[in-house]
Order: sequence, then C-alpha cells, then structure tokens
Amino acid sequence: MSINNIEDVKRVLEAVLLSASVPLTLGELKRVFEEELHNDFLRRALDELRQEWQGRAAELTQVAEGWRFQTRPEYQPYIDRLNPEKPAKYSRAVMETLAIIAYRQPVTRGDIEEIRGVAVNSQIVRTLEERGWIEVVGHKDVPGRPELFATTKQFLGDLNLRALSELPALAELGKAALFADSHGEADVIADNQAVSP
Amino acid sequence: MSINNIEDVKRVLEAVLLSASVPLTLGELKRVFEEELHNDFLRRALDELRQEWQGRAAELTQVAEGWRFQTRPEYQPYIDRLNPEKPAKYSRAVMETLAIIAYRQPVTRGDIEEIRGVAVNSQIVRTLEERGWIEVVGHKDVPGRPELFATTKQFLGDLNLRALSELPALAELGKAALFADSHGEADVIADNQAVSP
Amino acid sequence: MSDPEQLEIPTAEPAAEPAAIARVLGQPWNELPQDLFIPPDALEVILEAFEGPLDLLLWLIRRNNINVLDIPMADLTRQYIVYIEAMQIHRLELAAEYLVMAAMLIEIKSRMLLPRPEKLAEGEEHDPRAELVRRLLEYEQMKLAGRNLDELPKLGRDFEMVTVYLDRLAVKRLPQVSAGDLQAVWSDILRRAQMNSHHRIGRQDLSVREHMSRILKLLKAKGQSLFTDLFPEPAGRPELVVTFLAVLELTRERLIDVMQTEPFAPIYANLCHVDQ
Repeated sequence: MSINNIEDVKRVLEAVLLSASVPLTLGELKRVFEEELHNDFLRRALDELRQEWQGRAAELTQVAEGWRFQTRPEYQPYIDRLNPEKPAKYSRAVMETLAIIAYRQPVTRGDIEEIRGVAVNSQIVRTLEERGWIEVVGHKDVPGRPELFATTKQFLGDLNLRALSELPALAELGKAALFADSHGEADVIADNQAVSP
Repeated sequence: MSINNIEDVKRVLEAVLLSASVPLTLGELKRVFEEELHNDFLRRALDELRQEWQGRAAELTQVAEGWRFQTRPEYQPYIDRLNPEKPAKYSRAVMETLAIIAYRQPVTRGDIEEIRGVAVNSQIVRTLEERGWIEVVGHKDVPGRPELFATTKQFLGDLNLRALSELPALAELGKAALFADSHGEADVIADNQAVSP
Repeated sequence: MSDPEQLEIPTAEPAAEPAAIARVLGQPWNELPQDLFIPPDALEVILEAFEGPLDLLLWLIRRNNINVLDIPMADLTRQYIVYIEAMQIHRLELAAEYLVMAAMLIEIKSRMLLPRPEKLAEGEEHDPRAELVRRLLEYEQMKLAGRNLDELPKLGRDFEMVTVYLDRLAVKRLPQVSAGDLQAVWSDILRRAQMNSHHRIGRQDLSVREHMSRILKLLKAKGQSLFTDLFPEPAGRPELVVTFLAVLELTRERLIDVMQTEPFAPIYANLCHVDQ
C-alpha cells in the first residue's frame, strides 16, 4: 500500500494505535511510514481520526506519553462485569476496629486494644480515616491525652444509615442472651430509635 | 446507561471487545449486560458491528475462542516497523510436528516419530506447548502410557480459524504436487483417499 | 560411466515448489561416483536440509523423476547409500534413523530379487515396497500440510489483536461494608469478650455514645459552647434525655468540663485540657 492521501495515513495510524499496548509519541508514529511525513500533517490526521471516532465506544486521546485509544469511562461498568475483580475486603482487624469505634464511640486506641486484646496497628486507623469513616473528636483527659475516635456522617451515609441508632445491633442487643446478665440501665432510654443526630 | 436498543448494545460490545485482551465468547459477552439478551439479538448486534467496521484498520472476527477485534493484515508492515522484533519463524520440523498433531490428533510422540521417520526433539514439543498451540489431552493405554497430544483452541484462534474443519484440506495421498505425474497404480496404496481432519 | 556424478547439494528446502521439478536428471544413477568430493561443510548443509531419511528419500525420488508407486529399488538404494557413506566418511554425526533406513532399503531390494510369492488371499500381489511407499506418501502429505499451516495468517505475524487502553483507575473500588457486616463483627467481639470473662463489655446505650461523639465534635469546632447549645434543635424529650446523659458521661470520663460561675449564670461546656 502506498501512502498518498490523508485517508490512508489515518488508517495506518488507526491500525498502529489500536494494536499498541502503550501510548505512541508523534516520533514513533512518524517512524511507521516509509515516507517522511510532516508533523503538521500527522497531527491533522490524528485530529481527523479523533473526530471519526466520535460516537464510538473508544476515543483517541493524547496523554503525557503520547497518543492512545481508550474506552470511554461510561462503558467501564460493563467491562467490569466481565472480569469481576474480587471485591476488595477490609481485614478482620479493620472491621473489628471499625465496629468498636461505631458501637463504643468515642474510644481511644487503648480502648480498642483492650477490647480486641491486641495492639492497634496505625495503618488500620489510617485506612479508616482515609476512607472518611472515622475521625478524631477530642482527646481523653488522661496521661498522654490519647485521641478519641468516633464515626463520621459519611460513615452513616456510606452504610445507608440515618443515625447510629439504626445500626442493627441496637435493636437486638437487648434481646441477646449475651447480655441477659448485664446491667439493666438499658431501659433508661425506652425509645431511642426516635433519636436522630 | 440503560440498554434499550441495538445501537447501545453495539457500543457496549465494541467497548468490551476493544478492551479485552483475549477473544470473548457469546456467553461472556452476554454476561456484560444486566438485561438478559437473546443469543440471536446479540449475534445480530455483532454482525452489524462487524459491518460498521468495514473500511477501518481493524476488523471484528470470530475465531475458535470467540469474538475479537484484530488489525487487518495489510497494516502489518507498518506495525512491524514499530516493533522490529518479528516472532520467531518456526522450523520445518516444528511445522511438520504441528501438522501431524493437528491432522492426526490425538497422537503420541511415537506416532509423530513413525510418520516423520525421526526422533521427536523435545525442544520441538516444548516450543509448541509454550506457544499454547498443543497440549496433553490424555495418555494412551499402552505400556509406558505415552502422552496424547492435541491442538488447543488458541491454536485455531491464532490461525484465525473457528474449528479444525477449517484447516486446509490435506493433499490427496500420492497426488501431491511432488508426484503430480506419477500416479496410476494407486491401488498399491489402500488408503489413498483424501484425508480431512 | 565416464562422467562421474557429483553429489548435488540440495537447497535448504530440498523438495521445493513444483516449479523446480523442471530440473530433471534424466537417467537414474547406476554407479557410485568415483571421485566423490564434497566439502564437509556442504555435507552438514545436506544433513541439516533434510528432516530425516524419509525426507532424503523423497528428495531423491523427485530429483530423479521417479514414479513413487514404482520405485526402482536398486537405483534408489544406491543413491541413498552414496549420501549416507559420504556423510560417514566425513564423520558427520548421522542420526541412527538414516542407517536403519539404509538397511530397510537393502532388505526391500533383496526381497524384490527373490521369486514373487504366491498371490495373497485377497488376490493382490504383495509388493515388498508397499510399506515404504505408504510411509513416504504419508510423510509427504504431512510435510505439505506443515507448509500449508505455515502459510496461514498468524496472530503476531500477519495481524495483531486489538487491545484498547482501559483506565481501571478511573473508578476506584473501595471495600464495601454493610451495617450487617459490622453487626456480625461486633457480635464476634462480644462473644470473644464473653469467653474471656475478665473482659466485661457492658452495654452502653448507643445513642448516648452517638451524642457523646457529636458533642465532642461540636466542642472541638467551637472550643466552648453554651450548655443549652449542646442540645440539638428541635429535640424531643427522649433526645433531650439522651443528650443530657451524654454530657454526664463525658464529664464522668473527664472529656469535657461543665462550668457555672454562679447560680443561674449560663452554663458553659468545654473540652478538658490536661495541660491547663
């Protein structure tokens, strides 16, 4: 095939870019042709090619490393359904820490350690903070002034709760045999579901 | 995005197939949609999509492993200029071994040796296995229980074929180009009918 | 023969395209060449060019325009042995299969010299060459099939798979946690705590704790607050009670200070500061 018009150049660019696994620079794209093509001409061909792809499921984009085709973001949910990545899961340590903060807030790291029986890794706390689910709400007035952790509004929103009182255990705690022998002050608040923050 | 017409389905198929690194089966493509789509409807969408791509640098093809986009062969010289390392050319020994496995499968190493008249170098078998073109599909129930080799789906896909029946027909025994003028007493050979896989 | 024949050195592809058939030698060889001289390098090339004895035989047959179904065994055997001996003279490592084939050719040749046996039961004449011919033809068929396979377009050689970039990071996946997950984990913790009886996890009313957090956050933001501002607006009776309990609990835990300078003066709440 001899390259004598911009249509041919566009087809070659398309073939090369579609099969490349990394973005290609203008220099690399130039090397593909036997003829010496002007940068301006190549850029015009790339621009026309980009327009041709309007309305397709992928688009021609220019990134720092060069030109590449990429699928439009709106199709990602479909692509994801094909290769369902294992849903990321928090470790048991993270989940337990979160549960303790949610149910016992405000708590210090020491409180968490006492309940879990092991030291609290600071990575765990950072994970939950970065997720926006816990925050420091104060410092306990004891030596060392440890931070007091509590859950955030975002935590409630992400878990589809309107208030902490909607956490499932609240309703069932009282009935749990576990607490059959624990103190009876629970009845102080009869109707705590009505409480909203 | 809700899928309510064939145009939307085509765009989703395009996105999924363009981003996939392996061919996708109809079943896999179906899984991409939340809605349950009929095979016939999907096939029609794929067919329309294939036609839409006429005139582009890549084409939608169906091979043994499923559907995929691939560049049209006429653009290979340009792509090669970008990646100067060509895939290794296979020796005659490798290709003959592959042919025997493809047309006579399942075969043992002994079968191959018997046809080729020489010992089968294990490097040859390894080359074909590493390419993903042949695999062990069982063991022959004879002393030593030799491995039985067959070709893989990938072999068909890499050769742009949908099924073994699409392999080029075998030359008729004794009527091969080599002996174009030499047949006549064909009955000496009992088994001279054209063999197809 | 006055003209001693030279061994021909086949090209890399000895049995090449049909077009090359034109090179016919005419008469098959009748004698061993007298002054055979082939540079050892060339012999190696010969050896490497063939894929085995069947391949060498096929090449000889074709070069001499022999009818494969009526092979003159004496000629073919002689020519074959010329090559084998030449290679042995030059101490080239010869695959055992070449020697086995030589023995087989000689055997067929000698069987052909014997008087033909009676007709077989099927009425067909037994030809000692039949098995050799069958193998030659089958090998030839596969050899051609290999060549045809090589010519088929191949992924990576004649076309490429299309793979378009997919920005997986565009949508970051975060672990999902449900209220139920949390409940399960919490009951595990409680169960564990119950087994270790020295851990006694008392039941605290959650909404009290919730308000404790809320008040702490409020005070953290404002530093100090009117006691009355600690109560949410609007608030029902239960909520007022819970908030009051929260303030008491915070005070008991020395997390906040509640102060009133004189009776009926405004009550203020502020965070405890150890270093004050």
